[in-house]
Amino acid sequence: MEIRLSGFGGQGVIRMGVILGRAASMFDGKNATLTQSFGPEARGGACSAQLIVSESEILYPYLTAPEILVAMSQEAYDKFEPGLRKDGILLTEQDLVRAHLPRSSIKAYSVPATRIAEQMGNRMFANMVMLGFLAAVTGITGRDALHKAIPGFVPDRSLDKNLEALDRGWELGLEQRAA
Amino acid sequence: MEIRLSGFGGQGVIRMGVILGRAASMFDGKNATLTQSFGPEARGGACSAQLIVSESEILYPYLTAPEILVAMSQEAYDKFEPGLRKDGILLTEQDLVRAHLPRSSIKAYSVPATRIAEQMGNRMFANMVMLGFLAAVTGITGRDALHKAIPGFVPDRSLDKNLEALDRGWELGLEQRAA
Amino acid sequence: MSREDNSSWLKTGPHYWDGDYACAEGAIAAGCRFLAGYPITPSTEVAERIAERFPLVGGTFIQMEDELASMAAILGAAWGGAKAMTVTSGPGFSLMQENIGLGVMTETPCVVVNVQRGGPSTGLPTLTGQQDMMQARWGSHGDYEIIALSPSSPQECFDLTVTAFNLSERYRVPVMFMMDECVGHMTEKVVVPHLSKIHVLQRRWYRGKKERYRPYVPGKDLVPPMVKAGDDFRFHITGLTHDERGYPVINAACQSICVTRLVDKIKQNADRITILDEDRVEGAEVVVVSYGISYRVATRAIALARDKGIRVGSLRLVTVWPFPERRIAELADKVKCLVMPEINLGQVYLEMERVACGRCRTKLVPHCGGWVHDPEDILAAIVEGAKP
Amino acid sequence: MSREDNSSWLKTGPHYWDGDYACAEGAIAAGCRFLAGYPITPSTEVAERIAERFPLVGGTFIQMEDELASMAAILGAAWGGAKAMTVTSGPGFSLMQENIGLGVMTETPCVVVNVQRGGPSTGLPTLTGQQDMMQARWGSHGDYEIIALSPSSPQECFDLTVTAFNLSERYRVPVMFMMDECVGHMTEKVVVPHLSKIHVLQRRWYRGKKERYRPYVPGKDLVPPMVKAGDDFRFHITGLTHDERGYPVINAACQSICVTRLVDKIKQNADRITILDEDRVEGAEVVVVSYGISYRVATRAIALARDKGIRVGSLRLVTVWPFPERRIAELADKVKCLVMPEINLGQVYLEMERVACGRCRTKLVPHCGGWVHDPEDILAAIVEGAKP
Amino acid sequence: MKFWRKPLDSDQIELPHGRVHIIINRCKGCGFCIKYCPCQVLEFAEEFNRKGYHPPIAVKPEACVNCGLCEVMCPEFAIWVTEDGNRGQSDGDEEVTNESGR
Amino acid sequence: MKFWRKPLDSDQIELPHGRVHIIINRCKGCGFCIKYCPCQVLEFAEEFNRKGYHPPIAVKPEACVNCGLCEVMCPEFAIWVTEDGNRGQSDGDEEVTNESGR
Amino acid sequence: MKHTNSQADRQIADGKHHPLEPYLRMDRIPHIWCSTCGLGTCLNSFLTAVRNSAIPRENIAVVSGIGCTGRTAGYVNLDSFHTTHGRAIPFATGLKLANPELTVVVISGDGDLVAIGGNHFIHAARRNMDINIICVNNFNYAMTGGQFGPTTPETARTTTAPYGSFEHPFNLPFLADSCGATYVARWTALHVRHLTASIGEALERRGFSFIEVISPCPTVYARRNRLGTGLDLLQFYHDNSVIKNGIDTRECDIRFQEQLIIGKFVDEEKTTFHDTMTGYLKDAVGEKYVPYVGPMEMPGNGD
Amino acid sequence: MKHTNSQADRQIADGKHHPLEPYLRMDRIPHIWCSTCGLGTCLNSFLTAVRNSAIPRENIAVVSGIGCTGRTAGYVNLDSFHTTHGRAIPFATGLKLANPELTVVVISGDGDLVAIGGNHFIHAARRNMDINIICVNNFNYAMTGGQFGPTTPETARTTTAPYGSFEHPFNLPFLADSCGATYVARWTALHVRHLTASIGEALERRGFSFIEVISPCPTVYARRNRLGTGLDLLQFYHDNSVIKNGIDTRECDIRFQEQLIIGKFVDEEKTTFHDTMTGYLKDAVGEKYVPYVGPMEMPGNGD
Ligand SMILES: Cc1ncc(C[n+]2csc(CCOP(=O)(O)OP(=O)(O)O)c2C)c(N)n1
Ligand SMILES: Cc1ncc(C[n+]2csc(CCOP(=O)(O)OP(=O)(O)O)c2C)c(N)n1
Ligand code: SF4
Ligand code: SF4
Ligand code: SF4
Ligand code: SF4
Ligand code: SF4
Ligand code: SF4
Ligand SMILES: [Mg+2]
Ligand SMILES: [Mg+2]
Repeated sequence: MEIRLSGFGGQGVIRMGVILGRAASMFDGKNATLTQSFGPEARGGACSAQLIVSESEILYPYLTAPEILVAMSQEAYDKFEPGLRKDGILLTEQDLVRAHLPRSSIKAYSVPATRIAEQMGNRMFANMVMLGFLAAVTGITGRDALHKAIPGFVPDRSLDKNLEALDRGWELGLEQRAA
Repeated sequence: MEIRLSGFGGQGVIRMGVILGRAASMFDGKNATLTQSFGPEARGGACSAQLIVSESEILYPYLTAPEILVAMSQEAYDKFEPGLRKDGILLTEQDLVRAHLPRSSIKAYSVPATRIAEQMGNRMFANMVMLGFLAAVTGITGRDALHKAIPGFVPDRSLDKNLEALDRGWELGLEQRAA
Repeated sequence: MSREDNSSWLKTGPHYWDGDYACAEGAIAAGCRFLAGYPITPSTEVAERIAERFPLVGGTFIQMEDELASMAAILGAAWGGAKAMTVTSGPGFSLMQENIGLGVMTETPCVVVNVQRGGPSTGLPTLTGQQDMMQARWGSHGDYEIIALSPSSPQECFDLTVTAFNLSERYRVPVMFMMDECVGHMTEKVVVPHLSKIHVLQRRWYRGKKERYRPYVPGKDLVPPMVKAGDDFRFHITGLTHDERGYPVINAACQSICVTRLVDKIKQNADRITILDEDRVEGAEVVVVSYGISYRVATRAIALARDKGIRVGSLRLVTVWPFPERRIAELADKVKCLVMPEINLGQVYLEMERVACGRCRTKLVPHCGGWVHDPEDILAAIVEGAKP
Repeated sequence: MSREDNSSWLKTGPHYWDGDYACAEGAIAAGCRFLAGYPITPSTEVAERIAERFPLVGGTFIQMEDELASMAAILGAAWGGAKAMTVTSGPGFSLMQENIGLGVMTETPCVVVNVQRGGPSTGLPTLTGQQDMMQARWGSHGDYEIIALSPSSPQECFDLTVTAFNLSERYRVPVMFMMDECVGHMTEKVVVPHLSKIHVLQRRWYRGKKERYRPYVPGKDLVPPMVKAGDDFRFHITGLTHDERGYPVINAACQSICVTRLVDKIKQNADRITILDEDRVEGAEVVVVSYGISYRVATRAIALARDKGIRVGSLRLVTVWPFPERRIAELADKVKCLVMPEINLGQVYLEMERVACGRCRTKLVPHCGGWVHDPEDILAAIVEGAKP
Repeated sequence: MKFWRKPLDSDQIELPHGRVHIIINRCKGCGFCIKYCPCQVLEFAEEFNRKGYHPPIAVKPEACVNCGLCEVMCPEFAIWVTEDGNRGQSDGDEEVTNESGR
Repeated sequence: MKFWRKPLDSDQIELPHGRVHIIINRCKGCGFCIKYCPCQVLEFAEEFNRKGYHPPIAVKPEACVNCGLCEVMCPEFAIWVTEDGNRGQSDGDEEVTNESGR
Repeated sequence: MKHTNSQADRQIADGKHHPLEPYLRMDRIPHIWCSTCGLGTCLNSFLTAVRNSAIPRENIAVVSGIGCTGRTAGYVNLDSFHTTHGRAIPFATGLKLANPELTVVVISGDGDLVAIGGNHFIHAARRNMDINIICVNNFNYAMTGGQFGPTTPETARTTTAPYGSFEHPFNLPFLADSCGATYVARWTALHVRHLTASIGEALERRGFSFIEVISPCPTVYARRNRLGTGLDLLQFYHDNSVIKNGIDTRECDIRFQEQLIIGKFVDEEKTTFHDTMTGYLKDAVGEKYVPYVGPMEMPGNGD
Repeated sequence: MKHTNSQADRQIADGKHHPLEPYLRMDRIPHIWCSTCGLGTCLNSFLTAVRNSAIPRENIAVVSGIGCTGRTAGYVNLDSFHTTHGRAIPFATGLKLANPELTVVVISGDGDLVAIGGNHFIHAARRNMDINIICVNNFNYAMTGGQFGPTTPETARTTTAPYGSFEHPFNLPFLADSCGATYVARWTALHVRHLTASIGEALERRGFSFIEVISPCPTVYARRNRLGTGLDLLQFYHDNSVIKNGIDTRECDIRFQEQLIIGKFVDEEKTTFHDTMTGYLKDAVGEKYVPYVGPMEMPGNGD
């Protein structure tokens, strides 16, 4: 399974990847290789994480044909959407990405992650909302594995808020999947 | 003509070589290549200058069989005396070098350069005494050429004293050569 | 990034770590208890991990004012008796070169981690490169030989950091741990073995009589044993050319003895130092020689080539320096072509070409940096190399 | 050391100068009017000479607090419009590497003089070496190509310093002037030609419209013209990977364009840059390839070998980098053996061996440093090389 | 943070003293201009701009005294004032964004 | 500089307070000991030592008060004092030079 | 405001452009700095001072090192140099000496200027090198993700001081003063009026000037220390700054979230390096002295 | 004198040896320093302080950089390190932190410590690193033949300032003070009693100490300035030194052949880097904190 998570620096895109990979590799018994790329050396630049989840050993660590794309920014969307497999799944940040006409074969979701996060008091939680949503609509890993994988990767003092954000995303994902 | 000038740092050994080489190359129309070697990076270590004076182009710049050795210190004497050609000329500083039994084929002079310099008020002039002496006993270059070669290589304010020291050495050399 | 149970100093068990963190944990496992560094992308995470972990495992971390100071400090720490390391990337690596030379000259064990990014100059601070490989070999003035390793996965960042320390202690030489940004920022499962399963070489202390101690009297392997400050040996070390007592002797004869041994202790032990990882090399028509992230990328090209029926082997340089001359020369006699992908414009490749000495073709697959090769480019070189 | 008539800026006529002084005068002749340096044996005399002469010829000399600063300062000065130089030896050269990289990346013309001494580390401060040759090529992080020259006499210290500045202006690259202590401290007659006889290349200023100026739009020769600060171009330069405008672009595509051109402007112009001095190479069975003081020493071995009836040629590398691959490859096809004496344990030799590629034998005559070769050792290699 | 719920494209009234100009899509929503305007001229818009930030809008444009503080404090060069009477139609509207002002 | 014209190997007399020891061939003739001895115990010898310097000799040994200044000022570790009564035969004589004291 | 750089300003007279656009490389805007970061404000203040200044902008050059602050050089529409980490000052020194007509401004971070670049800082101050230093002090190495540095207040948390920093920080005005700096001031990113005036003053005077600007780094410094956004930090500066012009620089220590002493501390006349050099050499060398003739006039006969 | 290092002293009890011989590498004596150079005297003073000290000599390590002064490390019969030019302080820092029991003394030249090494100097002082710096200031770079440096007084001639130096020199005590040095003193090579006592004091106290020693370099500095031999310079120090203990370090400027202010200027208590670190981490990390366990006890199971 090849997944690309993308956005700009500061959105916690890499962290999403780490938590997802960790859940898969430590709590789901799979191999998971996460690679990442940054923009310029400072904040705010484009950034993306690439995750391969596989039952067998992963030697070549890069994506060849990603099945899932999460785009948290316009730049990321514009850059990576064309590379998404034609039967892939696309998740975009509702307020930050204006999607073009989606390819019909692609399953596309527009997620109000930042807005939900702001409602929760801090846009920093947007990545968790997105992560929960992602897991729910793709079934890539269970909510439990994610709950186990998160501690240590967000400040202890905001752990609960993060888990809540994840759950909010998860719920929304389940809804939309059903829809 | 291959000449080695040796002593310890601070005695002006290299300067002797430069003046001699300059006299030969600029005022006697010859080629003169001066090379030098120091001891440790600071003062007081062994140091030597090697001068080749030749009518033709000098490619290989080092001594193969020195004909003249000036030794201003015991260390220099001990190190370089064995390399002196068997028909060579040896000049040692009288107070600073205790010569072994000289090889009979060698022409040896013991020069009280430091003592004369001290009499003149500064042991720094010892090299000039030695240089004058050297030129006188070897005929390697004339006194005039040396007088022309010196300005610029000693502080202007002590130029006269240096020339005087040179002349003192020259006189002594002439005497000893005659003797 | 994880904060699982910090109480035990060795974090035995599986983790999901990136290469930088794994390297830091490898250092801790190797007994490293002193790190001096100065932040630089993309290596900072190693120091950050150490800063968090050292107070829990009895180590001292100091952030120095620059890389010159960092390198000097780890040399001092090594002579104070610690296993010491510093961490940097290209620009900082350049600044460390003078004191790496001091480390070589004084035979000071220590590990220098360079998480390579794209250069020259500030270049591509956040993106990958393998462009400091020749600098690792030749970056300081004067003649010397060095040991350099290059890991290809977070697990190896852990394992080989331990190896780097062991080699450093074994041969008393600063060991260059040449990561690249891709491996440093790649996250995979890393399994930390039980303590008893990790081979850690302790410093080879001098055990003779105090009065007879001379800092640079080597053993048969050309490596002298060490002492540390504070134990009444009253030894002296210097960056000047020195004799067995460690005293400066400024002449060509002493230089010859001093420098020859420094070089020979690596050259003559090269086979013992060299670590190679070979796959289907016997009978291969083409062998891909690679290291670091490029190995991981090459595996895909190799797989594709094998699909095409080409007999391709893989030789991975786990140690890059000293260059495995003997093995490469052997292979040059057997294969049609040696292919080397590097994320640079040909560095280690030059050595491969030299050693192959015309006995087989050699092919460089260069890359300017900032990203990894397209496996197709490596494949093309393999296909080309397999031609008669 | 001489103080002959200081009034005219060019000291046309004969002098008895050592290599260090001649280099300083060569810089003055080349139009260098800014020198930033930090003292170090055995290069200090160059700076000392400059300190005395610059106030008489309209130059600014500043002694900086270290070599890092010196190197940075000459880059700044070059962008201020001056021809600029710095002078150092091994340890200082190591410290300059990071900013040499900045010079390469920003294509800043300047000359870096390294009067080589014995290394590694503090090594042999007062004695000779040729041990920084590979460092000149690979000492900074990242991929780049460089130009390096090596003079063999005080006269050449003068002449080639001018050449070094010209090459630097021509190709917009820091040029490494790799002297050695022997040549630096060798005193011989140096004839300074009349002004009209000295070819000095002026900076190749941008002459187009101001509005259209982009710092890194190269000419056909791959070299962009220059501007300087204060002329209302309002340009930007950076050590980051950059586009034609000089703006940072942090990705592999831009890296490829940027670094490829930096490398190609040297590689593709290599034949134009290369200066070789050949003697009786045609028909030779053995050619001695040498540079710097080692050339002078080799002449004696060659003479002795010719006395023995061996057909020996001499190829002197006046420019050492870029390595003259084409010419060496040609020779490799014709001779039995290429012999290279170096006052190091094999540096430039590695390139020669690589390029010869097994087509003829190659022989290194190494020397650890501190003194020159015994000509007999070179002779022995020639004799050996001449064997069938 | 409280938002001003008037849409971004609402007209602005000409001011007696100063006229504030905002390039909405250049703004990163720091709020410096809003907080330090001595006359409370500005408020956060409820909408996101293209970068995902809430830019300021002039909610009391008539109160602007052309002190210039918003102009010199803005880290993004997204807001400035002209003396009133200046007829430029640059009322915080996207049109002012010049081609590079992405 | 004036020299004391008494040969170097002359005997020294035992002193009431301090006894000065000099290793002649270690000395570089700086004169620090001579100049700063509060009791003018020392003078330059006329002879050169093996290095070519004029070392000090104790010309008024009886005046030494064992203040130790010569000892701590000597850059060459060539001179020191012992309390009188010390029977070491180290009276500035070459014999004291140990094997490395070249 | 005297709009001396009026030609540059012409294009913005229509009010459709921010008045500083002529001073910015608009093709590089927006800059990379984070939301609520103080660096944009510092840049704004600097450019405002440039705009107000009598110095033609083609004579002003900006040199930066590496860091978030170091990116400043890339945004100013002036001759500008983004050098190596820590080496902005010696680069600027060479630039200034090679072209003494230039007004050379170094704008860089606290880490760049006083961690790795500390040596150049003290020596340039000692020499009274005629360059203007604007040091944006955000109490950490921001560009690399927020490590502590020599200005980080004790107890502040950073990635490499996860338990809080325990090193004594520099008192930068005192340090500059002890090295002979002839103009020393400190402001915050809130005090834009003072800062702009101070920069203007520094641009116009001769000699080494040092202006420290305390500036918020919300993303990596403030967040880790739970100090809120840049907006919160400006509020903090507002509540805790005390202007004490001329105070003894010894008194200017900064402690974690305590009082900030700001103001102009030193403003003295002293001959600059360049003037000392030319004056001294004229005296010492006499008639034969030939001063540096400027960048373009290199002797030579070639093409 | 308390002969605490008595074991070392036993061998000289017979009076045939200079009492400091046990503290010297006698197989390297004579040293390379020139006649009438002050460095031998400084070494003598340091070793006398060591001999008088209660610290066992095996616990004292000497670190030098490169220079005439830098050769000191090669002559002391102690653990001693002759490092690279300018890097003695960071080397010493590593040494001290890796083996906190050691008393680490850096003895090096003015050029080594405050030209190329200036950055390390200010940062070590800032951190109150527990090392003792003895800086022999001979007003020039002697080892390389006498160039000017950051301590060369204005107008003094050197090989690279053939017409006289025109740079403002540092006031080193003020510089050290501004960085937080807790012990700052200045003596001359003539003031051996004070110097010895001061070194003794520094050895025994904790924290960063800085002792500047003005010392003659007859060969390359004095000669070029026609100041005579070292003997003449000692006379000059005698005639022109004024002891002003506790004076404001601002007042300690040195001008060419003018009054020399000497004395102990600063002597304050401040927690050292090491103590701050361990104390702070103990508090901040709590029970889990494991302090550095000393050099020998490296974990591991290998041979
Ligand atoms: C030689 C070198 N070392 C380290 C770095 C990495 N680096 C880049 S910026 C920086 C620190 C920036 O801190 P500061 O100067 O305070 O600027 P800020 O980002 O805080 O504005 C560091 C350590 C580098 N680029 N080069
Ligand atoms: C990196 C480097 N730069 C320069 C030198 C050359 N060098 C050796 S000693 C020295 C200066 C010595 O001056 P100082 O520290 O004052 O010591 P002194 O000789 O005066 O006692 C210099 C510049 C060096 N060894 N290494
Ligand atoms: S100019 Fe002043 S009053 Fe007007 S909006 Fe801006 S800050 Fe407010
Ligand atoms: S100051 Fe500028 S960036 Fe900040 S909110 Fe106002 S317009 Fe937007
Ligand atoms: S101990 Fe004192 S009195 Fe005796 S000789 Fe020495 S300096 Fe003079
Ligand atoms: S102080 Fe020492 S070196 Fe100097 S004269 Fe006296 S004994 Fe000789
Ligand atoms: S990381 Fe900090 S200093 Fe850098 S741009 Fe962001 S807020 Fe500003
Ligand atoms: S050169 Fe100067 S400092 Fe060096 S040993 Fe000689 S007198 Fe002493
Ligand atoms: Mg900062
Ligand atoms: Mg000095």
